[in-house]
Amino acid sequence: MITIITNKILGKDSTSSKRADGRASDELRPFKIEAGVLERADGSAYLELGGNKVMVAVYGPRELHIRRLMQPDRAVLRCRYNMAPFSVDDRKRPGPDRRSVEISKITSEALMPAVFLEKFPRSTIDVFIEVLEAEGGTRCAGITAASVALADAGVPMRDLVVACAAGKSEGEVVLDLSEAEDKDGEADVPVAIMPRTGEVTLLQSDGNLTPEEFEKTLNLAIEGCMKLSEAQKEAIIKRYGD
Amino acid sequence: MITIITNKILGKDSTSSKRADGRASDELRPFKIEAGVLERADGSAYLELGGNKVMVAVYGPRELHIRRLMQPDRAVLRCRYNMAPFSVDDRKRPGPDRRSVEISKITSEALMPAVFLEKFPRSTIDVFIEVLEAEGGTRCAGITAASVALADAGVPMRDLVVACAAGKSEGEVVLDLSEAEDKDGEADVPVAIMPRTGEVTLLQSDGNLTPEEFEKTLNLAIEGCMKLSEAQKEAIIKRYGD
Amino acid sequence: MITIITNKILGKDSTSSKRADGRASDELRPFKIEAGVLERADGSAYLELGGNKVMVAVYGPRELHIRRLMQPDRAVLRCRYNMAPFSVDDRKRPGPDRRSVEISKITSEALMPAVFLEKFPRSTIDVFIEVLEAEGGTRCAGITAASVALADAGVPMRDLVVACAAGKSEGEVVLDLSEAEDKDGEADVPVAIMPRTGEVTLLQSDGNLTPEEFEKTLNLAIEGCMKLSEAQKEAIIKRYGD
Amino acid sequence: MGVTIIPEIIRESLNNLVKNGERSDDRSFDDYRDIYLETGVISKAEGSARVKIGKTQIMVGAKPQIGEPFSDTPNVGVLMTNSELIPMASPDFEPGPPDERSVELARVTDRCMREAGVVDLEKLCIIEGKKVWMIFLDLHIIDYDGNLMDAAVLGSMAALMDTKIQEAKVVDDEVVIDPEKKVPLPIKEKALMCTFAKIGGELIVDPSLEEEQVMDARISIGMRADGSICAMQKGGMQPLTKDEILKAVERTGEITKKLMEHLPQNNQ
Amino acid sequence: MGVTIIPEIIRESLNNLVKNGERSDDRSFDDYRDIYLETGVISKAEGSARVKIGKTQIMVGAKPQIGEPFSDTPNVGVLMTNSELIPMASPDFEPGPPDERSVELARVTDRCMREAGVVDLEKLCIIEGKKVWMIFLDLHIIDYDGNLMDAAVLGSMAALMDTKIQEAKVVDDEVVIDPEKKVPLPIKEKALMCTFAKIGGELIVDPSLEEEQVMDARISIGMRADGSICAMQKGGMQPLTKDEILKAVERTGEITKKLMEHLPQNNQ
Amino acid sequence: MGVTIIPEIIRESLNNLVKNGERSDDRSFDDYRDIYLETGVISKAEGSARVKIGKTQIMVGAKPQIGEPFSDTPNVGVLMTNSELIPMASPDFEPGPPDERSVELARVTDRCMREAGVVDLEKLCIIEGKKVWMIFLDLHIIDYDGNLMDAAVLGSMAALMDTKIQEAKVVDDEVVIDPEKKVPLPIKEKALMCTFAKIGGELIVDPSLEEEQVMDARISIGMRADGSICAMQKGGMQPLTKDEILKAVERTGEITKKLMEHLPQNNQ
Repeated sequence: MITIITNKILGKDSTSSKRADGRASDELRPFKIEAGVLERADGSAYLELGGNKVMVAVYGPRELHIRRLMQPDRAVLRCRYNMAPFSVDDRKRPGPDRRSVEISKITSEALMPAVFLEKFPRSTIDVFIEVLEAEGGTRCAGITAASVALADAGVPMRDLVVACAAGKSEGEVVLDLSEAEDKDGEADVPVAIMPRTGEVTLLQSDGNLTPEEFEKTLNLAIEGCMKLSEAQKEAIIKRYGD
Repeated sequence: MITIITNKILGKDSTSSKRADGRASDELRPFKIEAGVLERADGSAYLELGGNKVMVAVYGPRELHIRRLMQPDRAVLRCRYNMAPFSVDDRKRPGPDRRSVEISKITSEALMPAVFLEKFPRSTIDVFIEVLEAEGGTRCAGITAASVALADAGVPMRDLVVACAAGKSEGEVVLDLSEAEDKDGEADVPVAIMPRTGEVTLLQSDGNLTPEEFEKTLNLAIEGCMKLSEAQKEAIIKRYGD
Repeated sequence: MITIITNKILGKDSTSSKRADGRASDELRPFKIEAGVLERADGSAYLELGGNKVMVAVYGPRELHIRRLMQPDRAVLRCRYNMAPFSVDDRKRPGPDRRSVEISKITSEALMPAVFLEKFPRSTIDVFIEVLEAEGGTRCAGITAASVALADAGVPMRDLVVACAAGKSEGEVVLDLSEAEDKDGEADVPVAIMPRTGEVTLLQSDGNLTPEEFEKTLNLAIEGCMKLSEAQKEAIIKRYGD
Repeated sequence: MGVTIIPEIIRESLNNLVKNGERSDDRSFDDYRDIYLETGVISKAEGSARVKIGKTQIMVGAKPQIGEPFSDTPNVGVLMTNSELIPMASPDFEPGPPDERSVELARVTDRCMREAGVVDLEKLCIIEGKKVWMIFLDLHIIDYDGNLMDAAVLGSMAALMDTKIQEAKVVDDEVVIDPEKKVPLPIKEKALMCTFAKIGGELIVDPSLEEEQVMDARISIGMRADGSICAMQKGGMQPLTKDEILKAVERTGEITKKLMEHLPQNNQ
Repeated sequence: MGVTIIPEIIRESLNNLVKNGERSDDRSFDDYRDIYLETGVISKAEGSARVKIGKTQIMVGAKPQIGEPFSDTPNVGVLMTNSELIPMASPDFEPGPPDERSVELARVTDRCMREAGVVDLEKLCIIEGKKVWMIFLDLHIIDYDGNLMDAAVLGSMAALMDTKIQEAKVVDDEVVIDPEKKVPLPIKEKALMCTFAKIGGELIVDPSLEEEQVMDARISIGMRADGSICAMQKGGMQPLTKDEILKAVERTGEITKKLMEHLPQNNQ
Repeated sequence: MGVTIIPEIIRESLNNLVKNGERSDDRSFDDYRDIYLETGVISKAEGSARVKIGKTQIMVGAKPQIGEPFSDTPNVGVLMTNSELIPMASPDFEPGPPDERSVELARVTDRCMREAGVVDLEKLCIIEGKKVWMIFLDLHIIDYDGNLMDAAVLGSMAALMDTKIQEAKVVDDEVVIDPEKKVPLPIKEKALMCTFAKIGGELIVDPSLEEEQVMDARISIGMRADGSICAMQKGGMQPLTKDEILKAVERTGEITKKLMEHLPQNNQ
């Protein structure tokens, strides 16, 4: 019932300059994705990427009780990104802070374009992202896992949104910054795409990049997305057979 | 209109070892119970037990405005246990804390079995317990007073729930721990019963007891309940005549 | 569209003792009032008085969504007095504090008598007062500006409520205390009136005054109100022509 | 907080009574309801009072605490007044943080005490700029039948007069508390509050809840023993004339004198 | 939190099963569901555990922090337990501050650990009256299928046994931390909790969510390895008899012994 | 915050306009609405600006305060950005703590200023590890007609350039402030933001509220005077293509250059 996909064979064709953790500049950290890991949720997924551990539960489409949020012609997609108190070095106080409020908002916008919301007017689809351990790149990890959880819940979608960051560290454009690279790095660009069309559903940039560097970074992030996309699909296939 | 019951004659047959305040091990602190002490409330009661001063108001059965709390087949019984800022040595900040949230919950569960909730579907009965001064044992004092206030409000009940704690202090099982005894004591066991059947509606244990000690403590607490039960009934009789 | 009224000619007939800022005892600080300064609001006004800068927006009469506030026979008039974080020497933390809650309440009561609330049952008129810079006397400045904003919104009114404080500083009864005078002063008496009848809709007194001093202070505050009242009317006339 | 709808017939009846010089409980316009005042009612509070005006009942507790002075008044202690309209007191009060009525009650009480100079706050300074006594005054409204303002000020005044604080000495720049030695809070002035409701064109003192619910306006006047006005607060949805205000001030002088008799003689 | 309405037919069916000595998942009255326990699951937490009892799943993390002791226990460290019924775990849980169920869970777990003396808190004192270790124990409920109490205590016990803290030395009255040297948290006792639901007149251990929803009452008993009772909490809308309580205590002795086998052998 | 329903007919009309190369207010795709910028508007704020883009209006105030640095950057001052979508600005804004739109606005503005290195934060260190200047930047939105992001960054940039802080010296390890001597905040870089809305398949700059309400997606690009990208944030319910993003970056270079002309020439 629980499927595990690892990427031991990924990154093998990269021989460019090494990073602190020995990765090539276009190499993802080791990862695995599992679908259907929780019992109560309508859909769920678990993702590990480097030191990140992210659990996602999906409930819905279900009735929306808060009338003022209701949309007459489509479902509302609500995301809640939350960090467990023990997920970071210094214990995080429970409850939403400004960072998690912003990430919840952009996560919701990143997933929305792929979901057939118009099929479920006046209802809600709730995505709960719990970061159990954080090591850089949790917002992308959350989005990637959330797509799998949405699929696991049987929510009809145009595509499986997938997210990955690229950035600039020690003067070089690199894929999937680790926590250490992000902290000392020059820039971080989280990107989410719908892989079928390549369209971008999440894009942020934090740090300084020339337009040329930005283009390179964006391209690299999209490459990373494409790799993770394969693993997403395998996780779903393993869960439901083909 | 206001009745005062004291227990000067209680505890007279106890000659066992003395405690810091001179009580026998099975002796309650001095207490008094009054019914009908407030004007606006539908029912009310005031209880002093040692240094504890507890006021209770009951409103209801009345309309419940919060739809999601409504029960189609019975009334909801809501309790709010609250300490006045001046009731303790170090001023308590106003508003609920975790302790009062838990006590409110178990107080509500302690009273519910005795109330004919099924007679008032879709409505609420609200019990407001205000600790004006605290000296150990306020949760039991609150429950005991709340029953009298419910009766004063004319709420139909199977029985008058009554509560009392026993515990272990300086190696001995004793009744109704004072604040000082509770602080240095080995265990505290608050108990509420319905005296007609002896059934237990509240039970907590905090501290270490062998199963034998626990049984002795439980029995002693129930004895204490029975003594207080008489005073409850007298308070109501004095208020309404017989 | 935006009209500016200044009081350069006011206070000219006062030759009594000078104050720290050179004003006569019955002299207002320089002021200007503008109507119709915001685009989105149904009505708005801007007022400067000495170092005070106050902006007011009015929305309504509009539908009231909070059922329990609804009045079957009249509109509700809700005021929110708020200070911008940068309006005072030490940055003010955003959000309501006890002072602004009280001022919001009495501002609402000061304006209500003048508004034909009974014409708009079950609806709300919302008055938002933002203190952009504070230099003593902001509650009166807010009320004076709010009346102009209500008129600008076309809310039907019996009269234009106007407010001004007088007080006691260095033993003398003076009009319109500045921040410095208020801080070291002996008393401050904010007053709002409906100028047509002279009736008082807001009255507070803070400090010690003999009954005689109080009467003198009240009279002086009412005089100040009458001066400001002229400027209110001119602001509205300039906005809408006559 | 719910909105209480008063039937028009009650409004009319109370207005007519007043127009005929009467009140529903047979009081004259300048009469308070029965006043009950007891101090020292809470042993754990350094000062306390239970006050009843008619069926309105408030418990007041004073608790001192050592803290830092405000930076602009480094040698002055602090008086903090807080009020809770707890849901016990009325079917209309709800649990939660203080609402605007509760905030107004606490702030008017606080201003009345502070501006009158009731407590000699300079004597509460322990180390200038660093340590002062802060007195927390908590108003716990347990039965609400109108005129909370006057009851709150009366109870606060009595609780402050009842308050004893520990002697704090400074030894080597450290504060040393002697829990055995307690001294009365330094009381410098006495002040009380007198509230009028405007009904049927008249001002009547100490409005009951019923009267408050139909009143056009309210005026509360804080007055010191020496007859000076230390606080004032108008309330309600209708205006008052200047004459009404000045007459209320005048009447307050007489009424407050009688009200003062309810206070304990002195604080020892 | 929404109110879940249980059809009368399910209630009746589960009651009848128990009356016939059966349960819907074929367990005996004293059987736990499958238990899965893994420690060290969160690298960034100094101690952690993932516990499953049947389909109920909790992540527990322990994080030490240096802080001030409580003034009445100046030479004793602090254990703080917090619980979050996050909306991931159940369609009935909602975002927001902990509700009363969550508070009860945290407080009962906390009492059970503290009163049993699981952690030798005196060894967590660094400088008397000034610096002690505070251990924050966070219960993250991610899948809710009944009996959170026993899962919370089991997971907490395991997480505490898994916890390593840095060595803190005092040099010239300053605390110096050696991040390289980590020592296990001083574990003095072992305690677990055993919860019974009353259904059909019987007490059955480890109620599933379905059973919890129809139970009349609940009793949770915390017990140390030496058989002494360190915590107890009754819940639910119906009473228990004294006999039922005493029998539950008796059965807890046996059941806890077996439950203890799930704990790691020792904390190294 | 309420949900505003836009009639389908408006959506269609605005889309068709853009498809024909037009906008409802006759601007070209790369045109801003009229921009008004004034600094020094609040005397009590150490730096302030009033900015209008069309009918959108924001007041920005900067207030310095001495505080402790973050433990991981002990020799660096702090810039804190806060935003309030006060109900004055729009019938859709409600009182209360900042909602997600407000938080996003503050955080994007903050990142744009911080990552661009607008303020030389190292010069704001007073005593390493102990005392630094913290600059509180407060965005007070008073009239909302679309494109808050660009207005917020423009106003923030201007307010920071307007800011003067007191000279802080260290004498005997104590911070001494000279309230007479004020020095301009050390400004190292200039950065602005340029926001595009995607409507009718095209990207148009500086969307009005009307345009925002019908847009498919939004992209905001922060750029320094040297043309480097310091911040970016996509928004909206629809995706963007890579080409659209890269073209937006290209156009931002040109547009920002013109936008920079609105800033004061130098700060002091």
